[in-house]
Amino acid sequence: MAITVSETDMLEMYRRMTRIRQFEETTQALLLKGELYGSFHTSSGQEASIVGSCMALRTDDYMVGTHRSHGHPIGKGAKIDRLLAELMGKETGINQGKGGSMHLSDFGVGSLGETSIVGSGLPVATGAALGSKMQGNDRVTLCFFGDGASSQGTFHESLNMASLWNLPVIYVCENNGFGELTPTHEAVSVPDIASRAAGYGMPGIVVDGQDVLAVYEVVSEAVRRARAGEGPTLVETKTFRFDNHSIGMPVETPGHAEMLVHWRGNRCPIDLFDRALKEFGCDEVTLREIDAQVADEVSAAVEFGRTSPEPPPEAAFTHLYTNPIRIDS
Amino acid sequence: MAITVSETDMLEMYRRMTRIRQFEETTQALLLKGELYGSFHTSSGQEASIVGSCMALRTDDYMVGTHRSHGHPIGKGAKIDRLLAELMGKETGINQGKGGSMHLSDFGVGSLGETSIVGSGLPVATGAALGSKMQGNDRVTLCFFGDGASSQGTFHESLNMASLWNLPVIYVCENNGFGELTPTHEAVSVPDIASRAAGYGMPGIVVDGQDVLAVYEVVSEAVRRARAGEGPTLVETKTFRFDNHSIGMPVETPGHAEMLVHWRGNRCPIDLFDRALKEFGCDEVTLREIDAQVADEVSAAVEFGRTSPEPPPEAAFTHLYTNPIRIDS
Amino acid sequence: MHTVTYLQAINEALREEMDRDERVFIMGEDVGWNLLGATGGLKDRFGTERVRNTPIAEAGFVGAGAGAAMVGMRPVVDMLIAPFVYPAFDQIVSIIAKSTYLYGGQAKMPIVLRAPMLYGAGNAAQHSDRPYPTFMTIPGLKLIAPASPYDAKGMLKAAIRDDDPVICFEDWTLTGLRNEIPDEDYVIELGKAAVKREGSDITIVALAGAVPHALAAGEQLAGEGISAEVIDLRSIVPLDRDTILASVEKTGRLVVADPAHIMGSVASEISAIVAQEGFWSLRAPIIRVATPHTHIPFSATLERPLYPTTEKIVNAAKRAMA
Amino acid sequence: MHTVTYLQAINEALREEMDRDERVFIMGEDVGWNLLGATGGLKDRFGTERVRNTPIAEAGFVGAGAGAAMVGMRPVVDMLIAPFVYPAFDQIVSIIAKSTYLYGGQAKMPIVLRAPMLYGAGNAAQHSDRPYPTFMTIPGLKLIAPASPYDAKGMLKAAIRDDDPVICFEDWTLTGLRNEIPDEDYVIELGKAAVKREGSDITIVALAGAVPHALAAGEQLAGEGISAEVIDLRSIVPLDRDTILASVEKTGRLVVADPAHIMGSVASEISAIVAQEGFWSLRAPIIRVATPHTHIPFSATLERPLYPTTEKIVNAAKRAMA
Ligand SMILES: Cc1ncc(C[n+]2csc(CCOP(=O)(O)OP(=O)(O)O)c2C)c(N)n1
Ligand SMILES: Cc1ncc(C[n+]2csc(CCOP(=O)(O)OP(=O)(O)O)c2C)c(N)n1
Ligand SMILES: [Mg+2]
Ligand SMILES: [Mg+2]
Repeated sequence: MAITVSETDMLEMYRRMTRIRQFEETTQALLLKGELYGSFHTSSGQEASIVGSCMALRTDDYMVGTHRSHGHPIGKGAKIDRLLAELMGKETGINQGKGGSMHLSDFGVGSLGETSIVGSGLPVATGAALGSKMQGNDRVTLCFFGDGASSQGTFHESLNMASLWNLPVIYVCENNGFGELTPTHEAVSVPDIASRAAGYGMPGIVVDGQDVLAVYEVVSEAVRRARAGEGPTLVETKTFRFDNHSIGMPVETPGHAEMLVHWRGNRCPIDLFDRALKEFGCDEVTLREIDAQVADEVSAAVEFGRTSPEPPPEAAFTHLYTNPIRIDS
Repeated sequence: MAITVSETDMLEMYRRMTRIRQFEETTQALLLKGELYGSFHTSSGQEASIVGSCMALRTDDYMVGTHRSHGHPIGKGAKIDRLLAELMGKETGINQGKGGSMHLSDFGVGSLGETSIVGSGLPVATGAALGSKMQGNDRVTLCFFGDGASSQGTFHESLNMASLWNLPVIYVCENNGFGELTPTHEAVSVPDIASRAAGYGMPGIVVDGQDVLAVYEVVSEAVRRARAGEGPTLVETKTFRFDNHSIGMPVETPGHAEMLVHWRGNRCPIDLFDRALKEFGCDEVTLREIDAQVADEVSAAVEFGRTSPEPPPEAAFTHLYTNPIRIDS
Repeated sequence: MHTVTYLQAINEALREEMDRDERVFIMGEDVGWNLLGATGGLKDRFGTERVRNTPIAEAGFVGAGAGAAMVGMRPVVDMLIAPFVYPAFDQIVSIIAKSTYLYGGQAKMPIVLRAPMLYGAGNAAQHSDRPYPTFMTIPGLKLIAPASPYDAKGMLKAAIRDDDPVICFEDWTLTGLRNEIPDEDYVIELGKAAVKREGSDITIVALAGAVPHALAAGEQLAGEGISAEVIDLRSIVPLDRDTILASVEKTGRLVVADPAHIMGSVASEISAIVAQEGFWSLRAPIIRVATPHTHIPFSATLERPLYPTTEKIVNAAKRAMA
Repeated sequence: MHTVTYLQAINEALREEMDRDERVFIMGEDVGWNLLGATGGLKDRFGTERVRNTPIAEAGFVGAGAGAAMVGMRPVVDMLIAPFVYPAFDQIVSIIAKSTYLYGGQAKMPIVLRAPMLYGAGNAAQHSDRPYPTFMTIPGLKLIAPASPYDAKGMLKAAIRDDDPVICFEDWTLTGLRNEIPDEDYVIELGKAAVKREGSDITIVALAGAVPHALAAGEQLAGEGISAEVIDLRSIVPLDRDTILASVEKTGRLVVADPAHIMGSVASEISAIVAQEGFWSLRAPIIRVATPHTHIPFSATLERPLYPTTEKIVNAAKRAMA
């Protein structure tokens, strides 16, 4: 490691990764029991990619995400109670029940919203970076998108503009090997998506997406460049999702089960980091305490969601505009 | 030159290049006199890029083009009388007066239409190639597009699909240094658009777009590959337009006039080829005879257009569908 | 005769047309995997060339469909969910809708886009659109919205055989429906509405997912002594104005039920046509029962009340009768 | 007071708003070069950061506008010509129109898209669209179509100050118009139609390029003893139904003139509203004068007769009076 990470930061990484995993396992169970609904894409397995990226950011930096929306805001530091209430469609949800599972967000911690139209976040992130640059502040924007999303035209248009305009933006492609059920190599014509960066005149870096410190190091350097006015970077994290494309989807991802044995057994980002932390001298008790604290947090969030009110019927008509207009039905 | 070109073919190249130039000069004059109308983008200066590419094709190969639509169908072998009538909006026009200056075509010689939405032709060409492949014939498709168009998302989506599916398609980027008034280097973040081919796993080749034989050689190799099932190629022809972005546009392209002195003086594709032909032993008389024949052809085309009838009013409603529906106004 | 669901009907249409004509092929994201339930068995029968998975690149593969159609293929492009047409919008409008016209008839465009509409399912604003009114504003397209398994099969088959571009808006609130359909090949002419119930007091024109509600409303109104004629529009472009006008001439009253947002809806277009051409028959205001001009929220509590229901249609009919 | 053309009015609006608020900036293809005549002098005054030329990548730079708006900028995105919105359609519909709602009010979207409509100029089907009806089907957008230099300036300024996304459809058949306008700052509230001529026999609602024709028709009808009230709609969303309904209540007759294709037009929407809410005032069919459901051909001979004209509006009014 070329950079050093404090123990506090490492434990915060572990905490956020664990928070994502427990959030996903709990909400997935609620979904299967019928307490939640909607299209539900979990981030389990991708925690290192998410948290390693987000921890390289400041709270006031911006982040834009995807349909696989749960992990990113948590990684960016959002509190989970309003996220969980959002999954329940409650008034206290972070989006007041209007966004749901594919659209978590928390503008308060720079999470500018997850967008479920694949590839649609890249121009938005590019524009947020343009905004910061014009405002003369030193915020950077990080954009998560999938291997599948990399085939959208918005990828090309965004990277070209970001490079031309030298924008403070980091594009993080979470390559989990599949876009829905289609393996990446059937959808992307080159082995590494990061190699496409050369065509835009920006650095493109492949990193082990299961190793949170490796991701953190690579993204930190990209953030440093962006903040210093040295322009955008494309990072590709090689990762794997532990669940099916979406929970409850009737069709299994072909080949996924076989691959999962290896990934869950040997490449679980939390197990790997747990081991690494111990090698760094962290004691078991500290980690298990974090696990327990997170478990309490998640239970409290579920309770918060359950006891929150449903939104009132008029809420269907609010926030359509910031300056409302009369809506006739 | 690694390939040999027959004298007949070379003279045909010269003839088509001359035909394009004379067509443009004549129609431009008619436009400025008010006999023609519409947005009018000429191909003068880009004849070598066009004809070198088209001559590498068979008549039954397909071609898709752009708003700068006059040169491509002529290069592909279209007769100019119906093209000229189209510019006049006449019933005898190749599109029966419905397409006009930005949309010349001639399906009879494989010219599947020029499309004036920048970047919109790339997916179409990709699909034509897919069609040929599925039909099991050995036709190839060639797609012209500009340096400006290369920034559209359709470029990325098309090249990725073509590479994945190994399609018989050749993407020819005519880099004339400007997209409207914006210089290419302000719109494209790398020096050579062809270098982006690497990001798709296909060959990308830069060629002197003023040298018809050089273009012919490079595109011929791309056609050979495509026909042999070896997949797509990206070719970038470095060229220059001799006129303003469009004729009659009130704003001049900044810097164009200065550059034009050099390009017209030293890099005119017709002058260069005229000289090369003479070095190959072609005599002056033959070339001037072609010039004169083409001049007659163009005059005859103007006459054909002028004496052709206007379309009948009902024609506004035909060809909206192939299987018509009732249209109420 | 045999009984099929809405999705099975679509599947049969695809299979039979691919059997009949080797120029017909399917492409789209994960079509080979039968992700949403309409393309099952097709990859095994026809192979991965004709049942082609694409990258996530809607503009690219929809435009590729257009190019393939121009050279004589007959693609059926699976949009997965209707709002995913938006990234491909330029290809649909500028290329698919306009090429036949722009090139004076030289280009044929026999392409079908399948656009399943998944609303009412907690998928929120980006995934729940019913965008046929958006496309109604674009000349050069044909638009259909079958509301029964029988129509889904017959109309999709007709669309695949049509030489023009057709967008098939499949309403997935109807996937629970089952119909007896003929075992033999049949097609349903595009542009013909279906009178589903005859009546004399009021005309209810409905489309897509509103059709079952309109039929239930007709039933309920009959119980209250109001004789409603219920018309399933089925085809949006061409629009069967003759059937509608003839019915309104008879009944003098019109309610239009449309699951789309009300502004610029098909319901509005039908109202406008009748207010212009059938005005002298009208004895009451034309009432539109559509989704209000707001986005679709995630929360079921918020989402559920937004769409047309039997009750809303009944109430509208009663208002028109008042 | 001073006299300006339609384009000068737009230019003044942009300059004044950029002077007033440094968060306002312009971007689009060749905006720095004043290609179409509305952005002259701005690059020199504000520099290339705030008058930003973009690559030809509509989805990219429109979406970038959305992102910039989310973090507090107020972009005015120049689409060059209205149909070039299509490649950016998904960004407009899925992001710009929906983000405020989707994130429960956390996202503001103060962005203006300028969409000049260049029709009637021999540019054929791909370049001649007047696509406001397409966008009328999308909740979350505000749509304006100023028909005079005075309105162009005042409405564009209001749009730039609005916290919601506004698409400004500029009708370039009106570029010949000149108006006296105030020297002082003024804005025109969005959502208010303007009664341009009072009358008692018939209401003519017109928008965009149809407004001058409607006014001429009002003049001509007056000569024939018919008193027409002429309303310039100006704003499409919000739509000023109160002004229209009040007028129809007075006149009992309605003609709507709209340069867009008739199917799904604003004319149709207005007809539907009046047929529902103003039915009992109506004494004649509502007649829409719009462009027929066909593409725009290149040939002037074919193109010219397609759009609303004074004569067509006069004839429609007479039919409604008969
Ligand atoms: C424009 C668009 N097309 C299709 C979809 C349907 N869809 C949802 S997720 C997904 C796969 C995305 O793959 P990837 O970007 O790799 O993200 P992952 O799900 O693997 O995290 C698809 C095709 C969509 N939401 N938006
Ligand atoms: C989608 C779209 N955006 C913008 C335009 C306006 N426009 C017409 S030509 C042109 C420049 C194209 O540049 P390039 O691709 O390099 O072609 P060239 O004109 O240089 O041949 C632009 C921006 C358009 N026609 N379509
Ligand atoms: Mg993936
Ligand atoms: Mg160019």
